[in-house]
Amino acid sequence: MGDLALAVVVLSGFVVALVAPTVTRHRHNAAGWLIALLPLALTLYFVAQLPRLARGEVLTFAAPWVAELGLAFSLRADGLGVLFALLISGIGTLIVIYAGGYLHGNPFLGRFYAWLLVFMASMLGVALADNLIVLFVFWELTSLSSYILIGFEHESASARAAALQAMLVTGAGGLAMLAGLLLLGQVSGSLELSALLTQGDALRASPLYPAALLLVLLGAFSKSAQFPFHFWLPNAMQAPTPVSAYLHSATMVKAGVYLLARLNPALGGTDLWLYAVGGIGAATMLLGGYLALTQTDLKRLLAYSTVSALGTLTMLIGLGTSLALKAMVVFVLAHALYKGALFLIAGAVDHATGTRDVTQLGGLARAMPITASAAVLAALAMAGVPPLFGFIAKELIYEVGLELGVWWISAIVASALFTVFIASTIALGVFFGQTRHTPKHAHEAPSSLWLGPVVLAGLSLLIGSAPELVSAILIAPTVAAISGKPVAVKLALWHGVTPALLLSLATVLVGIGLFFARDALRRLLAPLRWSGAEQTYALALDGLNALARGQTRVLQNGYLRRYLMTIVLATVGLTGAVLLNQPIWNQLSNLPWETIWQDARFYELGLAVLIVLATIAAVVSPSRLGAVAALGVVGYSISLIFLAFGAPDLAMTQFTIESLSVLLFVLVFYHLPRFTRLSTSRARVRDAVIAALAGGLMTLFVLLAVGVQFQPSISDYFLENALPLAHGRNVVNVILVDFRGLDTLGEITVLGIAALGAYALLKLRREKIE
Amino acid sequence: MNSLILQTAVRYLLPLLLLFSVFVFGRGHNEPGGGFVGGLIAAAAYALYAIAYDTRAARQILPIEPRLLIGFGLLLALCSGMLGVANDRPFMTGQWYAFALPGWGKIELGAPLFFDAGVYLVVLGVSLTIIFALAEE
Amino acid sequence: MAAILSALLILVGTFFMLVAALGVVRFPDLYMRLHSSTKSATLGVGCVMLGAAIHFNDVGFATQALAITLFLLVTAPVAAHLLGRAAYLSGVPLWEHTLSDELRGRYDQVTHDLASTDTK
Amino acid sequence: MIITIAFGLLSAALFLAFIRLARGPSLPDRVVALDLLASLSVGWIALYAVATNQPIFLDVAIVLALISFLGTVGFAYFIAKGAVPWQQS
Repeated sequence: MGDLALAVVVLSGFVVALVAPTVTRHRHNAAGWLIALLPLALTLYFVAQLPRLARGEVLTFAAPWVAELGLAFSLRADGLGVLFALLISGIGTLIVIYAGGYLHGNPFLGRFYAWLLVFMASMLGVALADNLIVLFVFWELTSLSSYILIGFEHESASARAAALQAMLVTGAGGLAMLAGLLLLGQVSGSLELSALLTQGDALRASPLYPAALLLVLLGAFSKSAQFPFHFWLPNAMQAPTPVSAYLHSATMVKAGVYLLARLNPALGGTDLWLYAVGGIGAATMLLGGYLALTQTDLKRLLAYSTVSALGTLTMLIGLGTSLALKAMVVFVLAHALYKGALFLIAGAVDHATGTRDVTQLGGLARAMPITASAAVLAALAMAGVPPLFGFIAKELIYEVGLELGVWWISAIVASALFTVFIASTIALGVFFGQTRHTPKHAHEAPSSLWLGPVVLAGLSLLIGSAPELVSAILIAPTVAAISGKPVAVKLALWHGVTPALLLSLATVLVGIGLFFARDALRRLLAPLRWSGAEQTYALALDGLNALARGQTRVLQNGYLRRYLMTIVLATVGLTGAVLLNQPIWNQLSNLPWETIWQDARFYELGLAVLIVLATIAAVVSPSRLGAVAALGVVGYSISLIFLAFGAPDLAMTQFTIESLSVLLFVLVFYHLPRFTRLSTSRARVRDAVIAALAGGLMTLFVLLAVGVQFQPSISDYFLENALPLAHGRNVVNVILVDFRGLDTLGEITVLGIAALGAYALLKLRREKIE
Repeated sequence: MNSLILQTAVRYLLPLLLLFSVFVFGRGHNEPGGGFVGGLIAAAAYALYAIAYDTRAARQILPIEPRLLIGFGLLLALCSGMLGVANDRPFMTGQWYAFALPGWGKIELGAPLFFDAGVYLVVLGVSLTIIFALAEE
Repeated sequence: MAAILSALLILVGTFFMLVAALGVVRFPDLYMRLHSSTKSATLGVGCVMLGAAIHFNDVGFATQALAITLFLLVTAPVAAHLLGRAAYLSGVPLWEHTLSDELRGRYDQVTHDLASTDTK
Repeated sequence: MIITIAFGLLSAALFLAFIRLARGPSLPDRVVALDLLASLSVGWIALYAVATNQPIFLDVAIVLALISFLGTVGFAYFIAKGAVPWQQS
């Protein structure tokens, strides 16, 4: 069983989510603080586990479910898992408190908390899952909760469209990822991550590796908004700010990065991994940063910079060197802290002034001192200025860049430039400079709104100035988990004057310079907007709708004849295709044709000819009832043939069915409108061809069936056991009622349903007439 | 149709047909016949009656609503299947009870017969539901 | 003796059936065909059934054969009557050389009463 | 021997009835042909029972004799309803 506590931790979010709406209804104001107790407790639990992890222990929990399929609800918390779990529950606590203030008075706050907790629990599930399928289920749950949270203001059409877009992109990616995970499970022989990670070489060598990798990457890239799937993240800013801060910057969008980090020991190290993950990561890093330059809305600005940060993380994992992995882990933590803080500040500013447009904001420091101080700290961390933790992260990234070569370092420096520009826009632009008129008079946000940013910015400062606090117990086990082997981690604020230090100093200065030339910059870059990815998404969606409309018009056009024709043609096509590549010709030829002719009595042949003639009469007859009469003849002749081959039961049933169907035909035709226009000759030819095809196929079937010999002849079994077992001499009825009773039960149920259906339709028709 | 000759003919034919249909159903286990044919013949009898008189009259001589017949038939078929389960044998295994009837000798009654009766009722119910619905106007 | 009788009966019966079919084909109008189809076919089947009963000389099967003949004797005329009446009322013409049509003008379709004298 | 002749006659009868059904100018003619075919089938079954010495087939004949009546009555009902005024097809 392992640590039951692990399972309780993961599933507690779902339980409390059920309770959240009622709690909010009774204690509206204190709800935020009350519900925040859960994530707080989870954070403390994870912090308490850190020493055990530092010693290399791993927490596990497994509840077997379907052993044959390798399905089990199994969790595993190692360094990487706990780091993310800490991020999720820690920031979760602050977000829940923040949401209490931000959405105060909103009637749907209870539902908001419920879905926020569902998200938190499923995100914990993703971080701690050991079984691939459990990981996938939680993965899809995060997409689902993100869909509902983005579309929280369901009245606004743009929120709904953004939610749908996010859902479709991440959902489709998730589907591809499932295929990839199953392939991995197939190749490695087990669905458990712990087992899978030991099969690295087998996986890398297998022919399925490229396919599995690309499929998994599809899932990871769509979730972590990598190029070309990045467009859904800025649109997801329609969501309330706590959601943007929590899901779309700190935790959910990092699920893809987490997955890549988790699979690195198994899949990493190959050229495909380097170019796909590293390349796409670098491209997203640059694209995100570049697109952020021209944004004026505070949250979209932060969203694009998050895209760029995610690109950096993906690139670092792609590079795969132990330094790069160390840099990645440090940057994950640093980014979560400062980006989370900045988003919350953006929310507070929006809450206080009523606008998020950077060009209309300025000089808010005097009105919102605490928020301003937290903003400055967070912006400095983002820009990578010592003694903030962000500086250490950037230093490491610069060292990785320098180590790898001019191309990588120039890309990193460029994106760092963009980041500094954004940081200064937020810190300097919004809070300093001359104050401008804003829709709502700016006032200091309530305590619940500035608590989050202050804590996060404070942590950034604390860890920055004393990195050894986290390096041993948190960073080291995580890097070990990612690289698959223990790695020594020594973080320090000061490395002496190194090229990385000079570079970062220069970047900060140039970045601030860029800020002061922001208006010129925006005018220059405005025409170079690029939204190709979003257009393709829109095109794909319209194409899908058009396809659906076209297909429905063709297949469901209301004509019964058309449905019948489609069914017959499909059957003939499919079975015909299968039959044609069977050796049917020699099967047919070695049928005992001579014996068939010998014992065929002339009156049976007479009947056969009668059937053919009657069918022709039925087809040719101008009046519908004439055709019914001809069909009657066919029915009677077939019944006689049944009799001639010794099946009295069947003959009896067929005769009765024949008469009843004649009666039904008569009654139906009595109600049907007079067909003024009989079908055109072209239609009759087409119908004749279709009928001939179907008839030919059926004849082929019958002939082939005659040829098939059932080795252990079932009929002997029935013949022998009819009397002793089932006390009946009429084997046909015994089979129907006793041996194959279940089938008959099914058949009569179907009959019953069909009758009810017919009755309902007829009743409906009569009401329409009255 | 208000043809007197047909109505008198049907008044005698109906009991004959019903008797014959139960007879065909009854011996279904050993000679040709069974629930399905029996049900159809009974349905034909009632249809004939509905044509000779009208559906309202036909509904009167039928003890219960045809749709309920379907329900009863299915229920009967299911219960006869459950008999097997009652004797902790798999579902649908035939259970046979032999007992002697004074004057007729030993006869055997079994679950499959009830199942067959269920089939009889369902087939009758199905045919009549559709025929009466069609012939209603 | 019995075998010969049953064979004879079967042959006669089949012959009458053939006559019935011939009549149905050859007769000029519907109403004559009804005669041939009903009477001659029933007679044919009756004979064959009798032949079969004798052939099997078993009481049970004899009653069955008899029952079939009885059923046919009951249902065939009623069917013929219905068909003829429906055809006449829906206007199927008689043979042009028909000598007399006693029903014309005496049956009021609406009130369904049959007058004994010509009402028109 | 007798049976073969009988079947020969019967098959001929079947075809003649079919000719009327195919040619029959009006619907009632076709119904007459169908009714005749039903009776001929009863004869056919009896003949077949005798030919194969299987009296069990007579049950089928009873069913057919009773039920074929329904088909003819159904058609007559339809024609009587005036739904199909006599048409020279």
